Amino acid sequence: MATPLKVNRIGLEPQIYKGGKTTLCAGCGHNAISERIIDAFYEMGVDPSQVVKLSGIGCSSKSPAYFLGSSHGFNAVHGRMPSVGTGAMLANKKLIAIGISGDGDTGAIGIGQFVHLMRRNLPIIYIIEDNGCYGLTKGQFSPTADLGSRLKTGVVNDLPPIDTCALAIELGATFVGRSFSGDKKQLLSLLKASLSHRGTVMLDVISPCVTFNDHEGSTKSYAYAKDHDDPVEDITFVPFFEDISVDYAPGSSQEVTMHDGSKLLLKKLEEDYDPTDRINAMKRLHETSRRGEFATGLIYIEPDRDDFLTQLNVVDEPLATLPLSRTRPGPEALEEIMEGLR
Amino acid sequence: MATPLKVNRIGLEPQIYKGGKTTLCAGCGHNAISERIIDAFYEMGVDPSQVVKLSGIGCSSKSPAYFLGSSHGFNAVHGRMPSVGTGAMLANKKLIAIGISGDGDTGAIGIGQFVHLMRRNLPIIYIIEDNGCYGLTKGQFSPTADLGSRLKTGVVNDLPPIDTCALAIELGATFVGRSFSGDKKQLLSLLKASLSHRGTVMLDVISPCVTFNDHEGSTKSYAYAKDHDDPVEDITFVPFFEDISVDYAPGSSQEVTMHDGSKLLLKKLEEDYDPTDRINAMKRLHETSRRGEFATGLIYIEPDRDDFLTQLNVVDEPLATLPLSRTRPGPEALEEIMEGLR
Amino acid sequence: MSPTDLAVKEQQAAPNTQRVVNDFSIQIATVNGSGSQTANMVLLRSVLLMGVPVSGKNMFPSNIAGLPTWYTIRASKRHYIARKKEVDFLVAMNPETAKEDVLTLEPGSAVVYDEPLKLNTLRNDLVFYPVPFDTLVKPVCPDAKLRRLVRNMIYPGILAKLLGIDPVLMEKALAKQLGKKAKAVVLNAGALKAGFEYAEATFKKQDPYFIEPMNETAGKILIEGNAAAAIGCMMAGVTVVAWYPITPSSSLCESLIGYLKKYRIDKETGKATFAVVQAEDEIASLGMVIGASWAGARSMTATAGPGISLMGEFAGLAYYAETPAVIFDVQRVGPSTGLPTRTAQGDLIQAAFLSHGDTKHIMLIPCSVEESYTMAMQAFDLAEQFQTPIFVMMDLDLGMNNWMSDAFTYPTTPINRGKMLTAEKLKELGSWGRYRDVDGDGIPYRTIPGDGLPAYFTRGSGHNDRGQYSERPDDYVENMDRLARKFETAREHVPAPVVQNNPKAKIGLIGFGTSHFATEESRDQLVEEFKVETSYFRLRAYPFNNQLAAFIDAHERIYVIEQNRDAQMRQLMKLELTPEQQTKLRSVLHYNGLPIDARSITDDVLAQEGFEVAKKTAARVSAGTAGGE
Amino acid sequence: MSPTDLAVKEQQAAPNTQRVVNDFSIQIATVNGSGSQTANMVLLRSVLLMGVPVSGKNMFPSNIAGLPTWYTIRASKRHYIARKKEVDFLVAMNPETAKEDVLTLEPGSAVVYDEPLKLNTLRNDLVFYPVPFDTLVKPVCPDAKLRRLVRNMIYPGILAKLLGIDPVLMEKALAKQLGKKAKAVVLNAGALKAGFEYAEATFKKQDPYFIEPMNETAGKILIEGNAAAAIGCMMAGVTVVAWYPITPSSSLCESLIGYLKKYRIDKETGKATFAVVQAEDEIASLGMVIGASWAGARSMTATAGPGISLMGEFAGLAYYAETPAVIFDVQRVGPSTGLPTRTAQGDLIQAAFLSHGDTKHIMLIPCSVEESYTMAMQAFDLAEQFQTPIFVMMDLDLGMNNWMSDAFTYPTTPINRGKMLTAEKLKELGSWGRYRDVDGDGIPYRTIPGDGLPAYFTRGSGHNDRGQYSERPDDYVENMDRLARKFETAREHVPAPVVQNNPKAKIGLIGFGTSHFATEESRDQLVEEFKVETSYFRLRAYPFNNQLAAFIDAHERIYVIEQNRDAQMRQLMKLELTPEQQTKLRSVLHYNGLPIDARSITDDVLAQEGFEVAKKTAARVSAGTAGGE
Ligand SMILES: Cc1ncc(C[n+]2csc(CCOP(=O)(O)OP(=O)(O)O)c2C)c(N)n1
Ligand SMILES: Cc1ncc(C[n+]2csc(CCOP(=O)(O)OP(=O)(O)O)c2C)c(N)n1
Ligand code: SF4
Ligand code: SF4
Ligand SMILES: [Mg+2]
Ligand SMILES: [Mg+2]
Repeated sequence: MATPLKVNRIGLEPQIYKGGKTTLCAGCGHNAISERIIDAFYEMGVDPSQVVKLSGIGCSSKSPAYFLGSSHGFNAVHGRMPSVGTGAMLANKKLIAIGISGDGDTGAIGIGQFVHLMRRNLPIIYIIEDNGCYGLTKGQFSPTADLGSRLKTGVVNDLPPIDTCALAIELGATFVGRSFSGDKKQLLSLLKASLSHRGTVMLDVISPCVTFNDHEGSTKSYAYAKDHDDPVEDITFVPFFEDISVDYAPGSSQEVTMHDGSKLLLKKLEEDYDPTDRINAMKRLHETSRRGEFATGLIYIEPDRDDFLTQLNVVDEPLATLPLSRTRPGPEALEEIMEGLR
Repeated sequence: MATPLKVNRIGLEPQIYKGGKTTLCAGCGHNAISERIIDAFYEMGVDPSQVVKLSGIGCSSKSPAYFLGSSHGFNAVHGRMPSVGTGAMLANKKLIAIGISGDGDTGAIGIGQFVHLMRRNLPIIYIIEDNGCYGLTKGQFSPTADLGSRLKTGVVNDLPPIDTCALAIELGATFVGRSFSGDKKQLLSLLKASLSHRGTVMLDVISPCVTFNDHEGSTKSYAYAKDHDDPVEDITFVPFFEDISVDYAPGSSQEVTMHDGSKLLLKKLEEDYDPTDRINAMKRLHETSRRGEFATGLIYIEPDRDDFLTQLNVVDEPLATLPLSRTRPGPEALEEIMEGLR
Repeated sequence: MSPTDLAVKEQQAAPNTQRVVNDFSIQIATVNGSGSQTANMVLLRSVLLMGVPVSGKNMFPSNIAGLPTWYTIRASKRHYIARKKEVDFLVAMNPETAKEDVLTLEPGSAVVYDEPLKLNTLRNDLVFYPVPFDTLVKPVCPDAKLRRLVRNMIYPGILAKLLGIDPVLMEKALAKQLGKKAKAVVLNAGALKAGFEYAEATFKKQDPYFIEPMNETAGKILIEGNAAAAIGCMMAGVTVVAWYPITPSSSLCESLIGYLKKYRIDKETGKATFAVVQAEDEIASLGMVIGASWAGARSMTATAGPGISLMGEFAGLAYYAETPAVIFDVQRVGPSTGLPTRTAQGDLIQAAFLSHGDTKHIMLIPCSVEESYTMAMQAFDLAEQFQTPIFVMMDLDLGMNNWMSDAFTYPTTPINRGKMLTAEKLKELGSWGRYRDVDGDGIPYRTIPGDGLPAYFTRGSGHNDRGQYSERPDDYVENMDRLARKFETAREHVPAPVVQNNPKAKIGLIGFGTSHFATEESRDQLVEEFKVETSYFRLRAYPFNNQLAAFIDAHERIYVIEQNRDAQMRQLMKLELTPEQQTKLRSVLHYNGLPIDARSITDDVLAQEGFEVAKKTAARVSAGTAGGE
Repeated sequence: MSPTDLAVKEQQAAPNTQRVVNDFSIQIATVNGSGSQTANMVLLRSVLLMGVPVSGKNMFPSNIAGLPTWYTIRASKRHYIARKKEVDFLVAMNPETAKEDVLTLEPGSAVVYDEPLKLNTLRNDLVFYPVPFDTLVKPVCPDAKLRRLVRNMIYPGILAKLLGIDPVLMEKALAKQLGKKAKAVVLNAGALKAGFEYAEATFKKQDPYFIEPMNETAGKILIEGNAAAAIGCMMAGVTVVAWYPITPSSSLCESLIGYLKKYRIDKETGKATFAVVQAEDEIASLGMVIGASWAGARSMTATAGPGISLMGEFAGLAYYAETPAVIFDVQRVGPSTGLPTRTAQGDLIQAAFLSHGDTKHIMLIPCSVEESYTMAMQAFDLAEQFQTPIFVMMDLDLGMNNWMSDAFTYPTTPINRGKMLTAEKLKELGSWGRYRDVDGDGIPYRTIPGDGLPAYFTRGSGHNDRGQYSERPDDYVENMDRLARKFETAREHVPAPVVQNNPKAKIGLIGFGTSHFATEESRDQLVEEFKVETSYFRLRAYPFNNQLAAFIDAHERIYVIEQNRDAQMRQLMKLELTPEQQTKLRSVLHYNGLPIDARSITDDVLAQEGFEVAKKTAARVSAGTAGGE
């Protein structure tokens, strides 16, 4: 990855992409993710004034305050960020929305809104900072906790985990990935690619909770994540504005062209993997988790399905700022309606 | 199926299993399902005084009033029947719970509770009377409406449907089936088998809404259902109390033994199908729906996973009626606690 | 004078010999899903076309087909459009309820019924007109499948003849009702004709009820409150709508969708200047509305009690984070699922204090279809001016019944988007804080994403006046006190009450919403029948302004008329009035699910005024006994 | 006498020369997640073991680690256990807040601080004790990783020496705190010792504050209200618990789980006589509770404001379908997410009227840990007696702070399961209707699934007295009137108020919940410092019984003391009181998120009584300025 230059392609300094000082625990995986987000938005040259940061409630949901300090943010209520984000995008389709949630915020109270967000293919980057527990309320199990995972208190989880990636694919999300807060390269590539996708991006990022769920016996600890991470491919992202040509031995890699012309070069690892094949993507997820591992990387992508706003066929300008002349029909319209009622 | 005798094995007459007069439209698929439920409970000789009928809100959710009139029923609030049913079963593990929901009640407002019910493997028979629309509020699309399905008003659905069976399997339900209100034999077999399963049974039953969604262009009409029904196997259910031995040519069928000793004989159709293979069950569902058809029959079964009450390790008697002597610790307990606080 | 006397008097006033013209009510008892709705609308509109003031009330069950429905049409030369309790003319089409329907009639009433029901054997103090509908429909409608529906178009024909409605006007009404469906028009016109001719050939007019031409309805429209509100929303420039179907609010969003598709598609591009989303539930609906409003859209949702109860958490967020939102609550009978197809004003307290903590909300309360239209527009302005949720408290009677009204007038003022920060304003202010009260009215300036102005972080947790996270006691208290100040400011900006001070009156009536028309009629009854003079104060919003106190001070006794059990509006008043003022408050409560009627108000007021009339409860139960009422 | 005089007076009362014994407050300012909690508990308990009445208040941020936290320990020979606003002795460990912490101290206060902070340069009217914590901890704790935590155990040692706390007792407190963790005990005992010896060797006592042995705490316990309530729930025989984590209620369910696992596992079978489910959210929690109660279990949930706001729809169902439910609302500061780790009494109106339609609920309001225990038991009885949800309104101060209390006494009565139909009763009644009022108290008899008695269909939609679906106006009205009757019956069955009538008093104070202890102290201040006599009425439940009116009638002016902005309890009272009674009502409001203190009440009452004291707002903001207060 190109290390940040003084200014990016739209002439902004890295500083502008930073946020407030974190109030999360030192070493919290969430902080690492915030840093990657800062890098990605800087490197892609995204205009912060057009970005909206959304979140629910939780340690993870606090993090939007710690990146992109010059963008609008909305820290909503627990588990309901998807609806707020949907409203914001309906109001202004030009916005770039990034939503940060937690595994509790998404998997427990928020699973309903999550399901329906995925169905709609709303243009939004939805990130689950997944630590398998409720950090902010002191470490209870969340619905992504794995079978048999153990809390510090010794309590063992005996409910099957919700695989948010499998769920997202099942429900129709068009860009689904999984990563690990400790994997800088992979996470950054996925984030930059997300910014080139038009539709719902769902990234489940394993993000250990150092305070409540980083111990031996936890399946969401740094140690466990490092040992059980099973990348489905090696990702290189080439943004539309850089024309680097990477070439691999034929057949050894797959190229996916994104909505904005950027390219994803996916180098095959031992096993063949095609992230555009929905059914096999699900299969791979299931098989990997059966082995007690988790597949990471770009799990599934459908680059060109219509997004929600296209389906709704709204005008090109933001609805939020349409002039009254375009939002209030004339007197003749009212008269026509009245005549119909006489 | 043996036609009902005068009395069943516990000496009750068919009459006792009937309910109040339906207030649903003549021809509504839901009424046919109620009839099958009456048959199944009668034929299996279930004691109505131990049954609880639960539902949310909707035409479908009204139907528990129209079967098993001598059982307790709870018509709760929209989309929240799973939690009420969970509470009831926690209170009294001896009860037999049957929950009736609709595709709106489950797929829209209720999808969150549905997801978590499936995870817990609570012993309950959960039936979705699926007509792809909101009948009671006059026919708007529900989340199970298929892509491209058309309303009478001409409106076309452009959101992908939620496949409640795939979702249930993905989330851990242990008995998942799909049927059609018009297929008496298959539906009855599934219902009777459900009564022999200990764990969450999820049945999605296509149940056309004759008033709002039975027209040409609807993919949930009687006509469409008849033409696009693709059974995965031919089911014969042999209850534990009948020892009929059915034999098929070896390899031509699969036998599944249920929790209570009853047997499911699954005769193979053209394609091989093994309902105990989770990954392939999902695959089959996806492939069939891709063809615009829907797979019916017993889609997935895991006969012996611990149910929720077993996991919770509650006493064998109903918690609801435990004597105070067992629910109020003695004075020495309180004293011990107090001493710890001094 | 006691109500028994009264009843007698009324009866004498209408002996079979004496004509009752343009002042009676017709009740049609049918089965829902049998297409009677069209027939009733044709009847209703034909009376309107006769120039006679008219209103229609639909009492329908909470299912889709097969259960009893009653439709009441009231003709009133005096423009009374509230429900009339007594039925003068019954059309009995439903075997299930026919007996009870007939037995609860006042002596002297008339009954058109389906011959096989043999209702004439039930009483001898009524006028009966038996009609063999099945025989009549056959020749008219060869296609047997359609007969069930066409059959119902016969009774309007019968009534046209019996009541003297011009059949030509009735055909006009039919055409209007069915619009382009040519085939249907022909079929149904045939049925009308068959009915008319059968009555002509068979019946000798024995009842006293007549519709005679008047000139009182020129230019008037017939519309449901939900459609009226929808028009208002469109004219307010709504851009984002998120909703979840629920009776009785669904038709608000559904008619809005219809209007938007017709009038809000850009000519050039063919693209929509609006986005409507059928959300997964009410929580998501309000979440979308909040997100959209926060990002600068004019956004709304519509629901009923159960939806309101689910919106609590988000409503509190909008109050505290200060995002606009317009929420229509088309009230139905609670608690819980209650009676989904019956009317009530029972969500007032819940809406006013929706959410935990010290949360308070503004409510607008339209009484008519015209106010449904105008207040819809005001709601969007107020939501943006005060950056807070606005609850528009309608009810099923207003939203789903057809009301006669003057045509709506086109808005003369532009919309008010409230305190949106601009570059100039920013320069003028020097520095900007999202929650800073620079004008002393408690209302801060806001920016929206994408406007290039300073961004801020919106949150439902504690914040200082710059919107930064804060747990400091002083920041919290200052912010909460400002919010209270903002709410005070609202008093003088919400729609003012409409007051009719009667110098002769010792008694003041306070009504709101759909109680209005019954209240006006009751005032006439009180003065004309009992010489009881009243003043009238019609509330239109919460919080109240100072006129309320003034009105109460000017009268000895105040009757607060409400359609709920717990006198909710009176309770809200108690919170603000002086003890002296409170001593004057009394309640008139009507909560059986049927629209309130003038006679119930009159009897109740009289009873409390010490007139010798039956006890209130009695009155209530009597209002109750007839399920078909 | 003005508060300035007062301040001066206080100061003179405590010149550095004169000893202040067992009557002062210590504030420890640290960073959360640094293990200071253990150190503070050791200090707190050691004072208790000295026989001195003590209380502790934790002011912590809404995150997990790294932000400022303040812990206040108050020793009071007069048994005052409310928060004391003024800090007498500060332990400054947090660089971030040290400056502000020191600057807001009263002259004459003492400060133990981390030497590098050089706080002594800030003021010269305080007593400073610098301590080189880092140097001291090294030898005590070789393992560098543990130092951060052990370090904090040094200041209790320092204070033991400076205040005269018996180090042996402090070690005992430490052992109690750490329980079996032998290694930890040794390490921390070392730290205590190091602190004690350093103080002994280094400091000359210059401040006036001393802890001297008393005999006032024999047998007393230290417990959080949430744990106390949990014990009550277990003793009430709770069988089904469904919850969703939320501050400040989580520890109620978590301690309950601990107790149940210890005391409610069947000896023989090793199986549980309870089921606890961590649900997916609060809606599901209440749904499970309703389902379980309906099926006959004693069931409960616990939550805070945001959860209450989500429970509206289900609460209305339980009210109307009449299923028991016990709901603990451990209140925190709203609206919305508000200040999750600060205390308030702001959910009263929301809970009382939770849900649309004419819904009303019963609330119990414990003031102490002991009442948290007893009312938890009463809540289950009342929920089953009245077949309706019972809201137990606690708050963060009560639920999460450690309170000194007498040991709890074992329940002497069996539980009351209310009107459960039995075969005998059925025979006696002849026929049974689920919603029939056979006893005239509005309370019907119920059956439960599996009991073999007549089944019924439970629904949130309209029903008659047999539980059958009904849209009939008369059925609806009769049922609603019965529900109102049932609510009236509740008045005399909920916990009665505790009244202290003072014949000499013209003024009556009404308080509830955690305002109780501050109120009692304030009464002493009022009479001792200002000769203002007061009576005291402590509310314990809603709806109110007739004693409320009697108390108000007996006094000239009534001050309703609440920890919310909108005077919510006073508003609830207004709804029921006569105008005459209302004229007497005044409010004392404290809502900055910190537990209410006696001085704030005293000043406020005095101001309203016309004494020359600073304006209320001023008082409030002063209560505000120190985030560390
Ligand atoms: C309605 C509601 N219920 C409960 C809570 C309490 N709460 C705050 S954060 C949280 C869970 C957070 O878990 P997760 O989303 O995984 O975030 P994490 O802290 O682990 O990053 C809960 C239950 C709340 N704020 N609102
Ligand atoms: C909280 C709430 N929102 C909305 C409604 C209105 N409502 C009643 S039934 C229903 C949908 C029913 O659809 P489905 O579950 O598919 O049942 P069907 O009538 O199609 O059998 C809705 C939206 C309600 N009763 N409660
Ligand atoms: S508690 Fe866990 S999740 Fe929360 S900030 Fe600390 S480490 Fe991160
Ligand atoms: S409306 Fe549809 S779903 Fe409802 S009862 Fe009629 S046919 Fe069945
Ligand atoms: Mg988490
Ligand atoms: Mg449906």
